[in-house]
This record gives sequence, C-alpha cells and structure tokens, in this order.
Amino acid sequence: MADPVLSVTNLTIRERNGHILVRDVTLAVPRGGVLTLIGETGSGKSLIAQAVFGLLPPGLEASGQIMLAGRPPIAAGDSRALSGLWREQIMLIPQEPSLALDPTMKIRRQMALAGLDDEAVDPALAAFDLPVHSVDLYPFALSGGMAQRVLVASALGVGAPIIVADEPTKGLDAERVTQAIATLRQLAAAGRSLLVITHDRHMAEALPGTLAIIREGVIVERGDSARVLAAPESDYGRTWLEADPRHWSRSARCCDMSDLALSAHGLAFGWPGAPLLFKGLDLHLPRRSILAISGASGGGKSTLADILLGLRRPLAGSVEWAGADIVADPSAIRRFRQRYQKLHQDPIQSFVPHLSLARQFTALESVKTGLSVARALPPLLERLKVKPDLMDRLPREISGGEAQRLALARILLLDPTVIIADEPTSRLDPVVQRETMALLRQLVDDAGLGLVLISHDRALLRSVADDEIQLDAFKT
Amino acid sequence: MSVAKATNTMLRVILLRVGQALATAALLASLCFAFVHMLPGDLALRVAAARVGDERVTPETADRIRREEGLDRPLIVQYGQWMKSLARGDLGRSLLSGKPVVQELAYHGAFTLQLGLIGWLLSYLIALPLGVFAGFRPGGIVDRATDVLAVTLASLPTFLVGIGLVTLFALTLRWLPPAGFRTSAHMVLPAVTLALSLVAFSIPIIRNAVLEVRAAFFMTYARVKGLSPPAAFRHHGIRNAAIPVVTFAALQFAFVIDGFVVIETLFNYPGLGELLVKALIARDVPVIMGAGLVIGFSFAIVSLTADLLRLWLDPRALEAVRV
Amino acid sequence: MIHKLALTRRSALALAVCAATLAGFPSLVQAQEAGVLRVASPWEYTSNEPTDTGFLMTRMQIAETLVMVEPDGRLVGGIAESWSVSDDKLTWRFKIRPGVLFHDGTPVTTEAAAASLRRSLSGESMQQIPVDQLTTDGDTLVLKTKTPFSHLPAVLVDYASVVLAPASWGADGKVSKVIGTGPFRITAIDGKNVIELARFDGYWGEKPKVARARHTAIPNGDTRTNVAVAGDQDIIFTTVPSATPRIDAAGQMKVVNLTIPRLRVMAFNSGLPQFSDVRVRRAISMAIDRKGIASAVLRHPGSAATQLLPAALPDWHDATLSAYAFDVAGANALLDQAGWTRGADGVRTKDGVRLAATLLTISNRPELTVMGTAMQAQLKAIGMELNVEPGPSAAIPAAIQAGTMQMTMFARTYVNVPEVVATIIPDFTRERSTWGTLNWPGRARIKALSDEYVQSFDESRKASLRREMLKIIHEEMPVTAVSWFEHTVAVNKRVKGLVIDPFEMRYMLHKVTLD
Amino acid sequence: MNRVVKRMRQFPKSIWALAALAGIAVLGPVLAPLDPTAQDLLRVMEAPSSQNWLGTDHVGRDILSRVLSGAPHSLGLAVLCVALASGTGLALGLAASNSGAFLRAVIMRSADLMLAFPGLLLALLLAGFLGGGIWPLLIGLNLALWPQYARMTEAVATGVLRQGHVEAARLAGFPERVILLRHVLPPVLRAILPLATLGVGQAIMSISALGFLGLGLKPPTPEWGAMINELLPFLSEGLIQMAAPCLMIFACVLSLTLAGRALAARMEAGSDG
Repeated sequence: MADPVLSVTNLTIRERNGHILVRDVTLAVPRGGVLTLIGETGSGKSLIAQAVFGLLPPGLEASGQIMLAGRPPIAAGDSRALSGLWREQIMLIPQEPSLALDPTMKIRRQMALAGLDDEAVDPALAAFDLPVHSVDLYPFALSGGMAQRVLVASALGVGAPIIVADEPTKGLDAERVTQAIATLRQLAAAGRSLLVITHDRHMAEALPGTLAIIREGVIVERGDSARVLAAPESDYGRTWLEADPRHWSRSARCCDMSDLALSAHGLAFGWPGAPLLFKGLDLHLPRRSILAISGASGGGKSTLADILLGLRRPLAGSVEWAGADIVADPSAIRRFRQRYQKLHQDPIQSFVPHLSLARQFTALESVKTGLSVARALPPLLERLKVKPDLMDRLPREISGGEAQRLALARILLLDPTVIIADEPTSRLDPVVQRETMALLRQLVDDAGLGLVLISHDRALLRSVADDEIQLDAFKT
Repeated sequence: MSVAKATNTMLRVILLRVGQALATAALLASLCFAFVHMLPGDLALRVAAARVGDERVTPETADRIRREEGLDRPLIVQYGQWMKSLARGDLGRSLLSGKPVVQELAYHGAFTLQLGLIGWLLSYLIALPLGVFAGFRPGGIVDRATDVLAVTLASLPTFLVGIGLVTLFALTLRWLPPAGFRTSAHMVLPAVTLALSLVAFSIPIIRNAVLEVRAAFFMTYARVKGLSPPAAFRHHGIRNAAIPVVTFAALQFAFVIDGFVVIETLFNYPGLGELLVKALIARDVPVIMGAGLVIGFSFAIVSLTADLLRLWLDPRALEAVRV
Repeated sequence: MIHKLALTRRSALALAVCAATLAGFPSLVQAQEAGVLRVASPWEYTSNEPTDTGFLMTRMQIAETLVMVEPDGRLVGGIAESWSVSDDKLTWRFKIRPGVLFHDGTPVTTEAAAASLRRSLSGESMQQIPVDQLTTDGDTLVLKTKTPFSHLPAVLVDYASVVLAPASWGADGKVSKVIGTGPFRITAIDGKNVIELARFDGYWGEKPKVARARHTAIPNGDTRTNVAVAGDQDIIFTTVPSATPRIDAAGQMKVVNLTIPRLRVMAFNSGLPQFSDVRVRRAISMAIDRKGIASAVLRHPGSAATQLLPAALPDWHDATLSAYAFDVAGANALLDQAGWTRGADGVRTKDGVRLAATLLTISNRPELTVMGTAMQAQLKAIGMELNVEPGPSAAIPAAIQAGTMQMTMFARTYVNVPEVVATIIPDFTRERSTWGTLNWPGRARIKALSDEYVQSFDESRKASLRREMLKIIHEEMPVTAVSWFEHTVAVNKRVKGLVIDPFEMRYMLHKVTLD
Repeated sequence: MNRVVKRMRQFPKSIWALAALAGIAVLGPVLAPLDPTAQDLLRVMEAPSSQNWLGTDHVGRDILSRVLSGAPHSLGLAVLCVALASGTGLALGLAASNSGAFLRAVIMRSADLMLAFPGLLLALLLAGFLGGGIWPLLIGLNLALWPQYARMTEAVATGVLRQGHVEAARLAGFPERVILLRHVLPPVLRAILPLATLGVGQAIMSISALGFLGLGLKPPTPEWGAMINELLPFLSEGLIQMAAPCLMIFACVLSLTLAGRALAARMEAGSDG
C-alpha cells in the first residue's frame, strides 16, 4: 500500500445520541487498484462510501480524516470541503441507479449534463454494451442493469481518477451481476482506482486487489482478495464463507413415490392475451422430501405456487391434495386448507403489522380446533431457537430471520402436510439463510412434511433439494 | 417509446377525456332536471314570481307561463325535447329572461372565467415564490411564516376573508370599491379573496414538492456529477417539482367553483355562481341544466388540461396510461 | 421546456408588478365620472317585458304611462294630457298629449298608444278592468267598460301599461328594445345589473338636470350596505333598515326615511282550528311588541303599525280606529276565555290541537326572518309555538294556493296602483287570495263592499265604504300589519334636490343635481 | 397506567385543543348562561357587560350563550356529515377493493364523477331545492365528500389485501370477515382519520358558508355562519359580537387542521418504522 490515492483514516460514524455505527475504520485505495469492502446488510459499509462524499444522512456525524494523494487531509465531518472533490477527484456509482437519474429527462441530456458531449456519448455507450437508441429513452424505460451501465458510462466520462461503486449489484439477477462485474473490471482496466462496496461474494471473488470484511462497523479482516477468500483468518470471515450454498453438503435424493403429499398433472397456465407460462407440467412431492422449482423471474414460479395452494385455478390439469383433485372438486380445498401452507418471501410482511405477535398466534385457536397455543408454542419456539420474549413485540420490532422462524412456527402449529416456500431466504443475509435452510431440512425429515422450495438461486436449490423442476422447460 | 406512439397516446387520452366530459356534463344536467322536477311546489308559480316580481304574481300569471313555456307537457316529453335540442347545440331559453341560455351562460361565464383566471394567477403569484422559498429553507423563518399564513388562511371560510378584506380596504381605508364589476379596480378584492383561499392550499403543496425534489437522490447525484446547486435545480428540479403542483392546481378548480358562489354574492359580481343561485331560486330549469352542463364540462376540461400537462411534464405518466 | 417555464416566470413577475401597482393605487374609489348620476337598487333588469320589469322602466323614468301619480297622491296626466268619463260612467276618453316624442324621435300617436295599451290590457295585471272596447278618435283614446269602473285612471298608472314605440316589438311579439318617452333613454344594458341612461333632450316635460345616469342592481342587502358605507353610489334605494346608523356614521351617504304604503303583514289561515276563532288572532296580535320590533329590528320606532295602512294614505287611514294594542296579559286572558289551556311544555292546546304554526317568511327580505324570530320569542309568552321558515318569495302564494299555509309574514305594497281597493280585491275577497287571507269567512262582506265601491262615483259614499272595509279587517284580523315600511334611501353628499315618491312609481331623478 | 399517561403526553397540542372544542360541542348548551333564543328587544347590540359577557345581538339575545349553543350545530353537524361521508366512502371503498373489475370500475368511476362536482354547490343546489335545514347539508356534503374516502379506502385496502399476512390468514382458514376486521380495517381507519379530521374542518366552513348565504339551518338556530350573516349589518357597533362566532369557526377549523396534519405526520412516521 505504498501509494494510496484515497485514504480514509480513523473514520468513526455515530448517531446524535452517541450510538456508534462505524468505528475507527482505516482504508486505503491503491492508485489504479481496487479495494473491495464486503459486509452484511447493516454492517455500515455504505455509510463509509457516503462519508467519503460528505453525503451522510442527517443525524449522523463523522470524525476522522479523508485524504487524497497530493492534497491536505480533510476532516470527515467537513462535507463542504468534501463536495469540492466531486467530479474532479472522486465520482460515485450509486446503488439504486434508477434513483440517481432524473425521471423526467432523456438519457442523452443527462449524460450531456454530466459533461459528455454528443461525440463522446456513442463510444461510451458502445463500450458498455448499451444499444445506441437507449440515450433517447427516459430512465423508466431502462432496466436496472442498463441504468447501472449508463451511470458507469457517465462516470467514465467524468475525469475523476477515483470511483466509488456502492452496491453495484444490488437487485440484479445472476446474469446481470456478471455484466456488472465486467463493467467494473473495464473501469479498473481504464486506469481508475476503485472502491467497491458490496455484499456479494461473487463480486468480491471476481475483482482483483484488496478485500476488507466489515462487520457491525468494524473491519474484521483485510488482505489480498484471493488470500482472504481462500483462507479467511477471522472467525466471522470463515462463517460467512461457509454460508455460500456452493459449499453446503448436498442432500441425498429420495424418491418414495408411494407416499405423495402433493401431485399435479398436465398443469397449464397463462395470462389472458399472453403466451402460456407453462403447460403439461407434472410434479410429485413425496413426504419427507424437498422439491425445488426454479426459473427466471417473471416465469410463473409464484403463479405455480398459487395453483398448488388452491389460490388460483389452472387453465388445464389437476392438482391432488392427499388424493383429492382440488381443481375438479374445489370443496376439497376447504377440507384440507390448513394442511397446505405457504412460507412467504418477506417474513415480516406475513404478520399483521399492528398486532403483537402473541395475539396473532393466539388467534389461531379460533380456526384450529383443539389447538392450545399456550401449550404447543413454547416447545416449538425452543426447537426453532426463537426467544419467547419476542412474542410481546410488534412484527416490525424483530429481525427478518426471527420473523421467518416465527412464520414457520405459525405454519407448524397448523400441522401441515405440505409447505410451499416462495424464495424464503432471498431477503436474509447469507449466514441466516444457511441456518434457515438447515432448519427447513430438519423439519422435513422430522415431521414428515413435503416442502416445495421456489427460488431463482440454482446453487441454493441444488444444495438442499431432493428433486428439481425447471419451469423454463415447460414454456410454450 | 416513439414519438408517434406518444402522440397516439395523447390523442387517445384527449378523446377519452372529452368523451368522459360530455358524458359527465350530460349526466349532471339530467340530474338537475330530475331534481328540479322531483321537488314539491308549482314550478310555473316560481318562474312567474321571479319574472313579474313577488308581489304581482297571481295564479293567472302562473297559468300563462305554464302554457307559454310548455311546462304542462309530460316530463318525459320536456326532457326528450331538451336532449333533442341539446344534440343540435341549443340549450333553450331562460324561463326568466326569455334570452337564450347560451347567451346567459356566455355573459356570466365570461365574468367567472375572468375572475377565476385572475384569482388563480394571483394565487400562484403569491404561492410560487413563497412555496419555493420555504422549500429551499425548510424550518427557516420564511417557511414557518408561510406555514402560519397557510394554516390561518385554510382555517378561514372564504366569506370571512372577503368580509375582512372589504371591511379593511373598501370601508375603512377606502382604497377600493366594495362591490361591482365594471372596472379593474372592482376586480381586485374578489380576485384577492379567491387567491387567498387558494393560496392556503397551494403553498404547502409547492413547498413539499420543492422539498421532495431537493431531497431526491438524483438532485444530489447531479451535484456529484458536477452541477452547481442552482444549476441542478434548474435542470432537474423545476420540472419534477411542477408535476404534483400541476395535478393539484387542477384539483383546486373544484374549490374555485365553490368559492365563486360566496364571492360573487358578496361582491355583487355577475358570474356563473350568481346566475345559478338565482336560477335555483326561480326554478329556471333551462338555466340550471345549462349551468350544470357547463360546470361539469369545464371541470372535465380542466382535468384534461392537467392530464396533458402531466403527460408532457412526466414521461412516466405516458407509460402508465392505459386507455 | 425550461425556456418556456422561465418565460412564464418572467411574465408572471411582470403581472405581479402590475397587480401591486394596481393594489397600491389609493384613489380608485374617487373615480366618479362627473355628471353621471349613479343609482342603485335591489332590482335586476331581467327582461324587456313591461309586465316583468316595467317597474324599473317607470322608476328610472325611461317609459311612461297614460296617467301618472305625483308624490302627494294626485293623479296627473302622463302621455294622456287629460281624461273624462261619460254620464253613463261607461265611456272614458283620454286625450293624448301633443308633441310627445319616443326616444327614437318618432311622435307618439294615438294609434301607437292604443296598440301599446292593447297589449298590456291582455296581460293579467290589468285584467280587473272590465274592458268592452278600445278605439281611437282623432287625438283621443276611447275606452269603454262593461260596468262602471270608478278607479280606471288609477289603474292606468300600472307600470305594465307603459307606452312603448311600435318599433319596440320584435317579430315574435316580444319587446326587443325599450323605446319609451321618459326623460331618460337607455344607451346601454350590461347584463341584468347595469342600465346606462342619458338625458332625452326631446322630452316633453321638465328635463333632467343630469346628462347621464346609471342604474346598478345590487340584490344582496349586505352588499348594498357596504356600497353605501363606502359611498360608491349616489342614490341607493331600499337599504337594509338596520344598517342605517352604520351608513350614517360612515359619513359618505345619508339615509333618508319615508313611510310608504307598503306593509309587513302577517296573515293567518283562518280555516285552521288554531286560527278560526277571531279571539286567537286578536290575542296573537296583542302579544306582538310592534314598537319593540320596530325600534330594535327596523331601527325606526315610528314604523310600528297601528292599523292596516299608514297615515301617508289619508283616504285609507282611519284615525278613529283604536291602535293595535300590546297587552300580553290581555292576550292570555283572551286565550283562556277561548278555551285554550297551557300544557306541560307551556304550549296551549284545545281539543287536542296545539297552538302552534309554521310562519313562512321570505328569505330575500332578511328583516322578516329577524322579525319572525322576535315574534317567535314573544308568542312563547302566550303559549304559542312558532316555527319560522324563510323561503323563496314564491313559496308564499304557492302555499296559499295549495292551502298549506298556516301563518305567513311578507311585505306587500297596497299601491301597485294608487287606489288601495285594487289590492283589497285580490287579497281579501277570495277564498285563496294571492297574498293574504286564506279561508277567511269575512271575505263575502268585503266582496260586497268592494263591488259597490268600484262602481260608485260618489266620493262620500266611497269614503264610508272604505271605513267599513277597514273596520272589518281591523277587527277580524285575517291579516294584521306588523310594521309600515320605511322607504330607506341612502343619498350621497353630492346629490341635491332628491324627492322620494311614496308610491315608488318614479325615482324623480329629473329633479336631482350633482355637486 | 404509566403507559397511558406516556401515550397521552405524546399527543400534539392540537388534539387537546380539539378535545376542548369537542367538550364545548357536547357541553355548550349546558354551559350557556342564558337561553340562546330568549330575546330582549330593549337591550339590542349592547356591549359586553357582567350580564352578557360578549354582549347582545340585534334582537337582544346573549352572544355567549348563542356561540356556546351553536357548537353542536356547527361542529356537531360537521362531525355527523363527515362521519356519514367517511362511512359511505369506507363501505364503498371496501366493496370496490373486494369485488370484481366491473363493480370496482363502477364505484371508482362514480367517485371520480362526484369528485368533479363541488361540494358547497351541491349542498347549495339541494338547499335551494329543499329549502334549507339539516338534510341538504347532510346529503350534499355527503355526496361531495364520500369519493375521497372511497378512493383512500380502496387504495389502502387493495394494498393491504396484496400483503403476505392476508394470504397467510386465508391459508390458515380465517374467515373473510375476520380478515376484513383484523387485517384491513385498522390500516384503512388510520389512513382515513387524518383525512376525516381535515374534512370536519372543511365541513364546518361549508356549513357556515351556507348559513352565511341564508340557506343553512333554520333560525333561530344559533349556527355560527348564520350568526355572522345576522350580525353583519351591525359590524360597526358590534365588533365583539361579530368576532365571537368568527373566532369559534377559526379556532375549530384551525385545531382540526393542525390535528389532521399531526395525525398524518404520525401515520407517515409510523409507516416508516
């Protein structure tokens, strides 16, 4: 680190009430190199980027120093002085690119305002694999990935030697992530110094240079990227790395087709006026097994889940619950309703926001005869490793992981046969994701459930599922 | 989205809205017809009283008017007649003055339009600078002062504002005439009264629009890209802030009409509100229906204008239109 | 887009400067046009038809009738210079005044006057004349009646009979343009509110002193008050009585009062069980504090009525009649005597009928509602419950026609023509009058008396018939006057020579000069 | 108990002002020292005295008593109007969000249509037809106000119905009635409350405007707008008498506006957390 072009020294960020969010962070971006800062949601990594630009949200205070090569150091709280570095010295590629573009102005004019004259625009677009006509569009017509590349192209047009990319892959699917990585490598190749902030392992692996892992506002480990990823020294780094589904041990496939919890035959569905999403789809879910359904977003995964749950009628085909065809005989839905349940993508939203959790659980007694929540819940909570005192809180006062386990507890109280889990871990951090998946597996094995797991993350599915259906295969 | 497609969308919006406007207007007028005839009391007698004066009205006058105006025909025939002439663009004649309803509406409508436009313009002359300034310095002295002003004005009924202004400027200071419509001096107090009632609601809207746009990340990002704060607001702020303001300004039209009834009575101003109130008292059916038609239609036209403005200002709206 | 916005902002700024200059210019009120007499009244010019708005034509002295009335009550010649009646009292001869010109310069011919009169005779306001035939004879208009009709000249004062030029009528038989003979001619009409007038130099009589005049209709009473306080007109007719001190205090205009033969009367449905007994009607009259109402509500103690008509009409005012009494104890005694007993809620009942009524008043005469609420409070003291209901003016004749009227209070002029019997007949001789009695059994007696009165040309006989009619109405109280009207006219300091006509036929503007 | 006190401390001041006004609306007629309709024609337009704290009006009635007794008519009627309108809007909005495309379109399009017609004018029309009184006000303002509540209800309810907890409740077998009461109604009511608070202020102004135009409640009802109308000719001699009803209207609408804003801000803050 002989020649850092940007160095952050002893940066501490605290709330007005003194609560510290980022503690004593020191970082250096080497000239022409890449520094990747990786951490979970809420670890404080984005605050560091904001502090470098003097753009901390109101109510937060920063101390420490920020220094650019060849310039006197600037106090981290001096946002006016920091704003003097914008464009000329440092440039930001923000997260949520759609928010960074004026929704009422065409791209060409926004690029022009960023300093790219007309001749410079076309090569810039070509360099980032953007169609030429995209400059004549309004931002809303761009996909997230395109907007991202527009911002990168604009940033490239700005001469700043240092570029900070804040969560450049947030909300992108796997293919777009690869593109984004390529884009950043292009920037690095063009000689810019990069500070990349991410929660994405793949990105960290793909970028050369230095890697720093941040946890709860403290840097826990740093070093050469390849070295840290191969053999993390800190406990946290290890745990985190192991949470990658690719590192999980694969489950054994079982296929006892004699004991089916759910089956479907010849299913077809499509929206009016659009081609069918799928047709001729068969599936079999034996008890004690996990069936994975994968497919591209918008491909009908959630619709299929609704059909399997009896919430939506297919255009053709049958769905059998314990041998009864709920498509032909909708009254069967009412009979078996509580046995077929769903685990939602957003666990906090699956609870009524204005009622305490305890009340929501007690209410179940009115729909399930013979259920005593007071008796049945405590052992369940213990098994799911949920602290019982959470029950007095409102849903928004608990974490996503806790909420997902409580959602599971609520389903289990109804004594289900099948649980359909729609992207149950996509909003959870990797470590929590791993724990939740392990728990689901254990429940399937112990309680004899059938689990349908819907996700776009093939690696995750492959590591836990006994069988997999790719929805794209049934496209018309 | 291509230019042709955008134009096409615009065209469809216009056609749809004009169709809606016509339907709304006809429906309102028909409702008025139903209302007037559902009511107890002798219609012809009401008309007679309004025509010849209360004290000279006799049952004979009422009978003559009933005969002359065809009020003795079955209702469905009268309604059919009205719809038929409406299709020809003829709104009939006032039972009171005998003049064509179109002429009455045009005469009074012109006054209302004039007062409405001046009042509306004036309100934005007051609200825009104050709202924008307050939005730039939230929590500052101007922001707090305009907030107090807006809340105060919002809590005062229009007639109290009018009485206050008349008492101060016409009766005490004697700067302006208290009532009438003949000169521009006569317009000042009614227009200011109207403007103040509008300002109460437009200031916070403008302030919040400016505040929101200034807080938007694309404004910050524009500065990161190197624009100065004024340049960033000029390029990215004005248009975005104008979107909610335009939508609201159209909504205010309904309030403008409400305000007219009170203001025109208070200032003896011969606008549509006054015409309508008089026609109601006299049960002048053709004028009531005509006024219903005009008010319904003009409201629809104002919303159409607002829609088009919004489409022009906000390309996202164009995308969201589902005709 | 940005350019356009900037442009609007710039022009908006310019407008703001203009508006500020306008608002800051403190002498706009003083923009009185020299020589223009500005007159305001509540009355709108709604149409050109003399039957509808003829009163404005005579008041603003645009058009004239054959016979006119002077402020002192004398009938004088208008378009007709003089008149006479034949010995059989059936043929009237009106000699047309020579040299009278219409505003378009054409002379008034006997034919033109006859044509004009024929149209008005067909209208219902003059239907009481038993017309047989209308012919012309040289410069004389000959009107034959079927039966003797002694007050024919008085009826011809009716504004519906104004004489208009033949060119006034359009092809559809309606008046398209008002071409009269009066001292003022119309130069412009702006909507219903404003009539612009100029002196008619070819006028046959006393020419106006002012060259131009303008009539502005201000229907809202509060607005008239404001205009009077600001002094923004020269003469304002019919200001709100209660605002008189305020107008006077402002110092711009002075309010002049004149008691006129217009009354605020209360009428009963004598067919209702509550009011069929004359003692109840009398008790109600005795419970009303007319003086209190006159001084508190009307701000003019002298306007409290003592009998039906004021002394301003010497023929129809009988000084020997005892004045309406205010005697709550007496009223209670009368009701006790009539068998009305107080219930637990303080309201009297008799045979299961509550002494209660809804009093219809007219909402565009706000003082009536106030008087109604005052009476409501006063009648409580004799155990009567009154529910005041202001409504549009036509609601009252409508309720009388429908027979649903219980009690009503309204303003009524008894000199639509300067002969009171012309009002007595429609108001007191019918089962359902237009404005007045309903189901009153005494109507037959008034009918007999008025029939004789109309046919009689003997002045002393007529005087005794008048006294008899007045006595019956005074004692039986099918209606009872609450107050006489004070004609309130706000007059600007710069106005000199104004004469107020108690008959409200003419505003006498030709006598006015401006400083 | 402590929690109650703590929560009450968090209420903005405007809510307390509102509570005081509501108290006046309920107790006003009881607090009135004299009969609000008792006249004394010998003591008209008198300045404030120990007997008549705010003076007397043009027929000698006690202003203080009239202002106090007017509260149930002005404030109470406004609350009634808004309660009726928000109830109608709530019911129709819920119906729209729970039903098929056709019914939803019918309800929401008629809401748009009614929104096009100004409320005061509507009440005025009805008052002109029906001749004043309570009904034109109730019907007219209801017709004018319900669409905004229907729109708000429909927007919030549709949003809530799409959330996971509703689906979870359906899957758990809860009946639709329970879902409506437990899941949908509370957020809808929270959204409507600030709107309704502001609406009451608007209704007070509409009622007083009609009273001022002489088309409102029937005399001698001490409605504030009608009082202003009655006292207007006496402005120069009865400033205090005139000021009393004006101030009551102003105070009511002001505290309602501030309370509505505070509620709306609270709701916004609540939805963030």
